[in-house]
Amino acid sequence: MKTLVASFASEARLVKALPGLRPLGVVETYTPQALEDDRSSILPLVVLVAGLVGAVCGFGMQVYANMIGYPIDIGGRPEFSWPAFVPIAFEIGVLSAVLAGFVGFLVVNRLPRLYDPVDEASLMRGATRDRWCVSIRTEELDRAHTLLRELAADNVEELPA
Amino acid sequence: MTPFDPVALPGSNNPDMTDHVSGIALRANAFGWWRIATVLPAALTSGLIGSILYLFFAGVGIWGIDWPVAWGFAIINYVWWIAIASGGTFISALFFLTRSEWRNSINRIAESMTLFGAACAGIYPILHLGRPWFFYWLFPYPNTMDLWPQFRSPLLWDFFAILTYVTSSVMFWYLGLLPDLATLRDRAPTRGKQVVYGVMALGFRGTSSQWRHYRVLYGVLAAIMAPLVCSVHSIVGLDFAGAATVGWHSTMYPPFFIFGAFLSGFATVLLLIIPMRRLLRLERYITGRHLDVMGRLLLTSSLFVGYAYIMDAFNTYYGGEKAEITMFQEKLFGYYAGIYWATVLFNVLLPQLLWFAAIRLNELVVALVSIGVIVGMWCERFTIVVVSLHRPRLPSAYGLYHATIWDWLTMLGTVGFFVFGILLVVRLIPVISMFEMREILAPRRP
Amino acid sequence: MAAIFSPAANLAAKLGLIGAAGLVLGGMSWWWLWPRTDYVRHNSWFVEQPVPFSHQHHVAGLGIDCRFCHTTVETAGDAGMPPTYTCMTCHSQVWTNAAMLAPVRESLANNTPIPWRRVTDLPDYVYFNHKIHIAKGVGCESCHGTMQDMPLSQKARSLTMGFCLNCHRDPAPNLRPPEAIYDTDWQRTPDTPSPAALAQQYHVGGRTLTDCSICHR
Amino acid sequence: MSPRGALTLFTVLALLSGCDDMTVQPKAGAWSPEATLVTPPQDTVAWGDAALKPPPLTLALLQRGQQRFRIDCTPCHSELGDGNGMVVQRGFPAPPSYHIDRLRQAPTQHFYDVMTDGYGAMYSFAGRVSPPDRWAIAAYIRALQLSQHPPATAVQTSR
Repeated sequence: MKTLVASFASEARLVKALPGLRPLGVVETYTPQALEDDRSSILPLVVLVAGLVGAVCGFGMQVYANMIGYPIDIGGRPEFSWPAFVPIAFEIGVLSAVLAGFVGFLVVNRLPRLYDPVDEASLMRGATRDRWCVSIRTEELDRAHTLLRELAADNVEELPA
Repeated sequence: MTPFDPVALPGSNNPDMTDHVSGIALRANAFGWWRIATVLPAALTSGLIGSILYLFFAGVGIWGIDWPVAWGFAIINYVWWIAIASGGTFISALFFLTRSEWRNSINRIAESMTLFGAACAGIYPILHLGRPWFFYWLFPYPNTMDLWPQFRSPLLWDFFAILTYVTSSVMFWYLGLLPDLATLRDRAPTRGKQVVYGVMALGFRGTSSQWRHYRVLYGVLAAIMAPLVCSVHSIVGLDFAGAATVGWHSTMYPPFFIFGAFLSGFATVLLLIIPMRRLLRLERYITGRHLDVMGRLLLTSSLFVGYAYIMDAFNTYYGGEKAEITMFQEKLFGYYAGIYWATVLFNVLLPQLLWFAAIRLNELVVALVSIGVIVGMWCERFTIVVVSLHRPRLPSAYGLYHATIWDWLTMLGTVGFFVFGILLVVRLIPVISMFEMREILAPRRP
Repeated sequence: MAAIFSPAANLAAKLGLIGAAGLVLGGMSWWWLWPRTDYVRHNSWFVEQPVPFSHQHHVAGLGIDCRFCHTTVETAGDAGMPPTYTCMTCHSQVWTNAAMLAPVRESLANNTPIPWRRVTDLPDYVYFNHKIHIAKGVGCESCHGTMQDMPLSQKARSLTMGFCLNCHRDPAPNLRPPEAIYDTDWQRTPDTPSPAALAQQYHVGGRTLTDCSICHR
Repeated sequence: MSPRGALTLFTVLALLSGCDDMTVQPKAGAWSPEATLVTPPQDTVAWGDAALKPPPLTLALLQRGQQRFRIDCTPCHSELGDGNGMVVQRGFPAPPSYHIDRLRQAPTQHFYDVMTDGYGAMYSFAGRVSPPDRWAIAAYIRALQLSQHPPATAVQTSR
């Protein structure tokens, strides 16, 4: 098993090369901009659920506090004065949604991951500027080299084993 | 420079933009002007710390507040700052949702402004508490007193709103920063910077999975931030409207406050981008188009605010309540009338200059108008807080308010802190969101 | 060019995150637990007193009623700290040469009070009235604990606001028949009126007991 | 001052200021020295301390007397009034029993006066027992005496 890192000069070339590279092994792209990607993400669902749970818990907390925890007459308002509980329920819902979204992002991407073997390739330094990089983990090293040359990769780097 | 400039001048390209913007943050030595510019803000920030220390030692009696005006500079400045902060979120979140391309080059500035504006705002209500060290009593934690905060009060809603807003703004800002931090990590010239930016970037490498989740999450958070910022400033309005005080008890307050937030936020963003595009050589990415759009927005929000002022007067006289009319006359002609008319002049009349395209593109005039608006918004908060309180319903309770040296020190201190924070942002992180600019510079075409 | 971080950095980052989460959780637990500890509440602390007065000896040993010394407990807000004169009612004849009692004799001779230190102290922003609690059937023990077992006085209850509220929200279980209020050994017996009956007898209960101004005036 | 120094000072002051939490306020409590050192002016009597005429004899008065007697008197005089209370058993000089002829024949006023002024080794109880309670205790002492020395007629009646 060897890992190759190759860079392309443009997004178009990388996208064109990907179908050919995939059969070689595990392929991952590293790009300065997001590639077109039709796959969906679970994060909106996480955010929605966390927001709803947070809002319901926030509302429940206020109901508990005012009806069971310490019922007290404030300006003659009823104990279950639900319209007054809405703003805080909303704010707590938003807070949990945002936090869940951020934590969820870290979890689904297994971040923080400060070190990754591909970092050993100096090509990767350009992946956040203008190089469209791809890493290929494959058994068929020679075929990969040939294929990359055919697909007009700018540079190819072999990672030390 | 014309209103029809593209959002990035022709000839711009991604590598140049990345090198230029990251180069600013990665400079070995600060700009000469940067060193000079930090002196006064640093001094003012020290003044802020000093005045807070003295406040902790001596209590809120060092301020000018007393009966009947018990909400003085602390609340004025709080509302003023939180309005400025809100303006930044409008630009970064609301205009993200409308897919306005011009927002990509100024949203980092706007969000940073939000962060430091909210930080300045957040200081005040806590200091305003008689015993600031017990501010955590606002939080519903399982305490030995078996007590709960008063959930029916807009003031507590405000605590939650600010807490959520500050946290969400930090998250949104940091999330938006991740790809740029990765760029800085990969371009950092020294080991120290590599490690610091590397840790902050959390290992973002632009893999397909990272980008996929990232784009979705960024959109979702923007969609959450937009209503959040409206709720925050509505609740600030409710802090006032919830009280049966003359002049405050009005359903118009929440939208009125949001109009004000638009106005002061846009003005502050303009005030920041005008010198920045010159000093940091960003004319290529912050163009006439940006100035034009921001000028139009400033003018529009000024008209909104003007409408609110007219409705304020109309409601008072149409409603016909004696105490309201007395207070309003006092606003127009009384002891603090100068501040009211300054409000009208700076917030409504002065921005009318922006009807003219030539003026919208004149950086000096726009900067002056922006400063005028920021001052005018402060005057508006002063009028709302002080004038209403100094003429309560009972004539026996009439009184005046004067700020003390500590009020001024604290206020100027937060201004210094804000500028200091923005200067730090300029020095340490990319002032332009590079990964979003790439979308404009190399649009994805088939 | 080598990578910026070594593989160990990933472990360090994970440990850092776990550590931060632990710190937050630990901080929260500490915040919850710490104010409830006996240490913070000074529960079961012995307070250094000028004379090591033993409630155990005087109450359990001699059978002296609480009201012999704390004379105003039924008639005033404070229970009444006995003047030296009260001590000397007996100690003018008993243990007259005890070194332990020298401060008492000095106090009487010089007409200066004995500087007793408070054991059961409420914050100054709390209004507490012994008279009403006695009149409504709350026994001494409910707040002071088993004084008859204490060779040296110590605080027996947390006396947090939560402690006060716990009873003010539902006073009935803590009420006693009038004759049992000072009874140090009292136990509820089958003949004792039910808590509800006692509450009715004393006219105790209702939401006003938890009004802020009941205790903070 | 360096920024770090300022931050430290700020933190320390902020934490210290948390100590001032209003649990101790500069006001006089019931037993602060200022309050206890007040001595009444000469020739004055504390409120409610003026001598009273004996109240009418009722069951309520006797019950009140019994209650107060058991609080203030039994340590020495014992519940029976025989002068062999717990404190006496621990070495206090024994007071005379109530059931001797001298005290049976003494006027009720005598007991009141002894409580007010003290007698022999007995200290004054004026500060502890209010005048109405003194009368109640005196009435109860009379009842005690009666219980140990009932007239023959009463014994007969009760049969």
